[in-house]
Amino acid sequence: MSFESFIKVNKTISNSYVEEWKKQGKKIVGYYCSYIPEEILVSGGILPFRMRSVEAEGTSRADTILSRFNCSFVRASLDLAMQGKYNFLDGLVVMNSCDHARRMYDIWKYKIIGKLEGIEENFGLFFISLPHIITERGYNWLLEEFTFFKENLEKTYNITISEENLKTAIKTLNENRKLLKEIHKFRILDKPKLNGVEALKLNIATTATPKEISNQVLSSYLQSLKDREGISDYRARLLITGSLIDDPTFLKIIEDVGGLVVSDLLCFGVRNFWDLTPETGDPLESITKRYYEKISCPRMMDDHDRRFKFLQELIKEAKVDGVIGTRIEFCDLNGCECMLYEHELEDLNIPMLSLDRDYFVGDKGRFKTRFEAFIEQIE
Amino acid sequence: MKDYNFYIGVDAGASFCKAIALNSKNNEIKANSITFVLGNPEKAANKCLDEIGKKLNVKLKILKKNVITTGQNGDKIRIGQNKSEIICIGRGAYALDPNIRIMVDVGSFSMKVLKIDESGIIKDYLMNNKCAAGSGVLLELVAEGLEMRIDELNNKAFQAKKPIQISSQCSIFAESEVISYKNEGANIPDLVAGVCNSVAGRIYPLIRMIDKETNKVAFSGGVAKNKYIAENLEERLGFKLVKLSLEPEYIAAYGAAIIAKEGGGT
Amino acid sequence: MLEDSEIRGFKIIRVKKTPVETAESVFEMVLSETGINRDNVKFVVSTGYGRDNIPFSNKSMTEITCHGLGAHFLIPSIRTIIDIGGQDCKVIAVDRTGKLVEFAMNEKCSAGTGRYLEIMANLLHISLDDLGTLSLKSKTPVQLKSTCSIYAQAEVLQCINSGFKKSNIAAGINKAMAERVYSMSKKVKMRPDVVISGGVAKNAGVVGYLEEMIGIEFLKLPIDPQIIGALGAAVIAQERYKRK
Amino acid sequence: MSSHKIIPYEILYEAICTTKDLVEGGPAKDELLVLKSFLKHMKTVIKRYLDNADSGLPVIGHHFAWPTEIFYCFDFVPVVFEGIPYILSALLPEGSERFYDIADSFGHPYHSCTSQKGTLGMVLDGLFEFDVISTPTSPCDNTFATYPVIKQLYDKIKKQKTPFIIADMPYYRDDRSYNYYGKELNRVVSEIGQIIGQEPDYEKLRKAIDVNNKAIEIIAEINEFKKLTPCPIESMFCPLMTAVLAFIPGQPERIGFFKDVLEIAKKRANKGERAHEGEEKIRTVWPYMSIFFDIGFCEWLDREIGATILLDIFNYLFFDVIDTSKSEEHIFKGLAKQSMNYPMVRQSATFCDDLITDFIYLSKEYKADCAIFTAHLGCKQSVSVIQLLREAFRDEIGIPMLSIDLDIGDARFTSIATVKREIENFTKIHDFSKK
Repeated sequence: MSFESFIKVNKTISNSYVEEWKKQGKKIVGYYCSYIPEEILVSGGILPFRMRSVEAEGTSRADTILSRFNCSFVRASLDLAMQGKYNFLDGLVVMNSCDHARRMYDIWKYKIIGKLEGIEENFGLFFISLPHIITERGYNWLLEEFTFFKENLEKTYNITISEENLKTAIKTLNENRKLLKEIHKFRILDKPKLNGVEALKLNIATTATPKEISNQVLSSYLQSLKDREGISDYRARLLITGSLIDDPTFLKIIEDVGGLVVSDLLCFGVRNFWDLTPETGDPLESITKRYYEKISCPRMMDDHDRRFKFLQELIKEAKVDGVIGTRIEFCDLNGCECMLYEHELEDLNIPMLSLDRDYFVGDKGRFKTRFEAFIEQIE
Repeated sequence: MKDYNFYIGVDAGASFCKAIALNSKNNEIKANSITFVLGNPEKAANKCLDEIGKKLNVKLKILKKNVITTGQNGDKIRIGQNKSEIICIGRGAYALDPNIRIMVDVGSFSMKVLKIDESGIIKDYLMNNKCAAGSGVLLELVAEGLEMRIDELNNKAFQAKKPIQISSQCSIFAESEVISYKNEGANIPDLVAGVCNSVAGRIYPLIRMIDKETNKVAFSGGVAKNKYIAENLEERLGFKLVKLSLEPEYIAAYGAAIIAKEGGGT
Repeated sequence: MLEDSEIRGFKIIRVKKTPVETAESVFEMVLSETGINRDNVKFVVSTGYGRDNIPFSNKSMTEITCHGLGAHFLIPSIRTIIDIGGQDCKVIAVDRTGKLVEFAMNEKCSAGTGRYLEIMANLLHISLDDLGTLSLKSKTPVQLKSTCSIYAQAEVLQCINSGFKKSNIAAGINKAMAERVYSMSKKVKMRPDVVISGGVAKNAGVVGYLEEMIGIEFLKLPIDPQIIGALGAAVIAQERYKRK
Repeated sequence: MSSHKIIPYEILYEAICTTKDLVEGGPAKDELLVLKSFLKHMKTVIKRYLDNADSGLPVIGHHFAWPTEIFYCFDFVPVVFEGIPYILSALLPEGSERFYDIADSFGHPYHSCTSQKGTLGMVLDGLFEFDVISTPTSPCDNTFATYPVIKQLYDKIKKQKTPFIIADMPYYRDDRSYNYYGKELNRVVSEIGQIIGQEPDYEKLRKAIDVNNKAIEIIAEINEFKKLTPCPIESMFCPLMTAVLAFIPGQPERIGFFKDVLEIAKKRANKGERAHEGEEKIRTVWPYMSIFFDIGFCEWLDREIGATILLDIFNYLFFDVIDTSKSEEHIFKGLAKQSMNYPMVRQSATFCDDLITDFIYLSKEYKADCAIFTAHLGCKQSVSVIQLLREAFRDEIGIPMLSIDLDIGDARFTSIATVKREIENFTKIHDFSKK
């Protein structure tokens, strides 16, 4: 349970904690989107595991199914599954989060489960339909969906999830989020105690390890931060947003040329830990409220204003000099969101660099020049 | 008595024009030739035929009696009838080895995969209409960028110790990725091997999209001359490719010649 | 090389095996041509692709910032620089002091880069310079629809094989190139005066089409447009040294 | 209310008139009959929209996936966002390319669907005036992403806050979802009523639905004729029907057009004829949309290849008529059910099972020889299932599917020459004449 092994989790798909969990005969369920109610899985003794693509070397296997107009992150994750790297999963839960990820339900159903060695017929495949706007009717719908999801888990894995279990899970997850939020406070200091790469690694690790362990590691890490010397030799304070980033390489390019990523609006980051679940009242209702009303992803169609306001607050609080928005090719949601931010931030005289990329970092030199020029622009 | 019945297949591709002559008895190849297209496919075709005429010591007029043209520029040649490349590749492959179920053909700009049944009929095919990534042009660009000849790539790749992963999906960006690695001082064989792997990685999905099971797969077209790519493809597929008894760039021309012989014009 | 805001000398060479080797040799050449002793060089700023690995450089800056400063040094009224390099195409906006305000670079595609023209010139078996001059003779440029370089290459091959005139093909290539650059340039707020730099600036065909599309006549740089980046680096070097 | 300018409709009206003159001035009297009828009815309808906008009726900019009838509780002018760029890409010589480029230069992702990109470009060009923008949360990310952009940038140009009314469509196709969406539709109607200051008139809504009901019946009859060999209806009917569904909801011209087509089909069927001379060699189904950017493409397909487009994703309606004698609640649920099974929405806004089973069923029922899939750059959820579809066609009914990467509304992405070459190649290789 050392910090070293925890921080290493980001480099691989499986990890020692996952192996240990499997050894104990416990279940692991994968998920694609930060709208999945982790509390429900945790309360059933299941390890929620966020799907990543970090070990992928290409998309050759996945390209036998998907088109080249599909997002390279999703293709890479499918490629890993077809390679057997996700064989430790006992189930997968998919949402209508985006057009690429939602098709993983269809593709796992027809091409993976029972078709590939290691993913047998008894593999659990779940779907949650999440409204695209935030209304009271939508809330009630989602509450039903989460209830069905809970019942489905109970049936599939022959478990019972009690109200007490749910309440405990809420506490555990809130603890996790609070720790990450505390750590975030150390990022936005004038002399930040950690950089963006390290923060991302921690955030990733919490999506791939048991929450109790994550809480222990994070709290001792938090203690150690207090004595650390702050970083002062940076050229610009940056905030990163846009399409998913699950690979620190990308942030490393930015930080290697002197940019310091002090905050983010990403789903492996602020968007994932910012909001807490109410610890009173009916637990399923609290969970629904938390996920439905949390700081949203661009898939939420009527919530752009709130997101932009939140972004402005982050920029102010973290004293950000410039914003970097990255858009994975074929991602309409973040593509358009970055486009709007660019125009809106221009009106506020906040510089933004918006750039298109593939999931794979590829030619680092191309990015390096852009980041460095951006820093020179705002320096 | 001298046999004057020749059947000619001309495959005018994007970069090269290939021709093959068969005689009337069996499908024995009597002569072949290859030349650059260089802006005038008709001229290139005539040059090929000239060469064949010289080799066989036959007049051009006689050779031109039974010609089938094919390839990307086949329709620009006014000798004989034009046939689809896919049909010619299928016919050629079936004549060489009737056990082949899948032909993969990778040329300068195109990747094609076709599925052939027991009786030689083409059941299905796939080709890239929108992206050339993975076809020969990538190899050409990379060779140019690394200042070597395209046929040197193969040997270089085999010297690799740890191939570098090339992740750019577009050929031009892949080229710039390669140059940027080169500037960082990467080992050239590792780079070349990485490029070859990425080509094989592009070919592989087409094969598995058209058929999930068969292991009777053969590889043709200019890119097939690169043994490293062929071996990497074998590794991905998990079995050996069927070896053809004819140079890979001649398969379509051979198929066209057979169609000419079978009176395929009509 | 700058001395008291005067250009003392410059040199352009083809890149060698490594950026270090290239930089060393071009540095040596400038020194020997100007007859200046290496020790008298006060400050060196490197820019461009291999900027970080130059052992004799005191500082590195991106070519984007350098282009802005270089162009501003030559013509202070310049607000927009279109720079078309081998793998990249950038549009750079600067303020009254030459400082970088905003920039755009080609992301999704290499069409619109020098490499595009290089590939096309190769196909036509003409030099890059001829591509520009030949194009001026054309009244009816061929229409190249593909936005992808590779497919445009296939299209050009088709044109060649169908017997179109070289001048019309060359003009079609230059026009397509200009269209790509134009569509990218719209991402930046274009303000006059505009100048075009990089190797492509020498191609009168592309420049002409681009001026027509943007509707602004470009200023002519009084010096070889390929050295603007290096000039900007020298400007920074001079400033840095003075500040010290 | 003050009068509105809808310049894209003016452009469209001009384009319709020009095309109409061209087509009617042509030498052949009995050719392009379906197109002629289409242009006649569209001319009337677009003229009406322009007049109504002039007279100050409120303009509702809306998504194609609405049951647009719901707005017919009001007096209003509909502007269907996805329809305009595509119909203009067919009718204008330069298509809608200019508008795509405007949107691109503002930073709109190049791969986003051109149907909405074109409208965004027009908005940025200042060509529109709306009172309300309204959409369901369906069928794709383009909708979720581009609509907010259109709204935000329109607001910025007009310096106002335009009402943006959204109905949430669930992912499933079951009673629970129909009830939910029905209530959403009801909410939308009352919200829009408040904005434009009109009481919903449900009698008018019923009338509009009756018109659509009648059209649904005629379409079913037309589709029966398509089962004949040779098919008596030209391929061009398929994209034209898409346009009629989008542009002419709840109005008599909708019935008028489909009646004309039915009559044409009957006459030809009696004589055992197809729309063109020459043999019907290949019967095709298009599990996605047909091509819009080249109006002559379908004619080429019919004449040069002898291939008929029997059905594309927009031509078979998988829903029933709505009983308008029943309560409003019933009507809204019926509309919910209809629009959740509306073409494209049914096949792409939920799991892919319907897309596959629908087209397998249709291919058998209509005796298709092959399928042609237009892999539209913008449509990520559809291109994700190309291989699943291909395998279903191959393994379940033994017919091949050709898939072509293109943009159905932009001639530049993949040229029509390339599309034609691909199709020619496909038909030569598979040699469907042997069947």
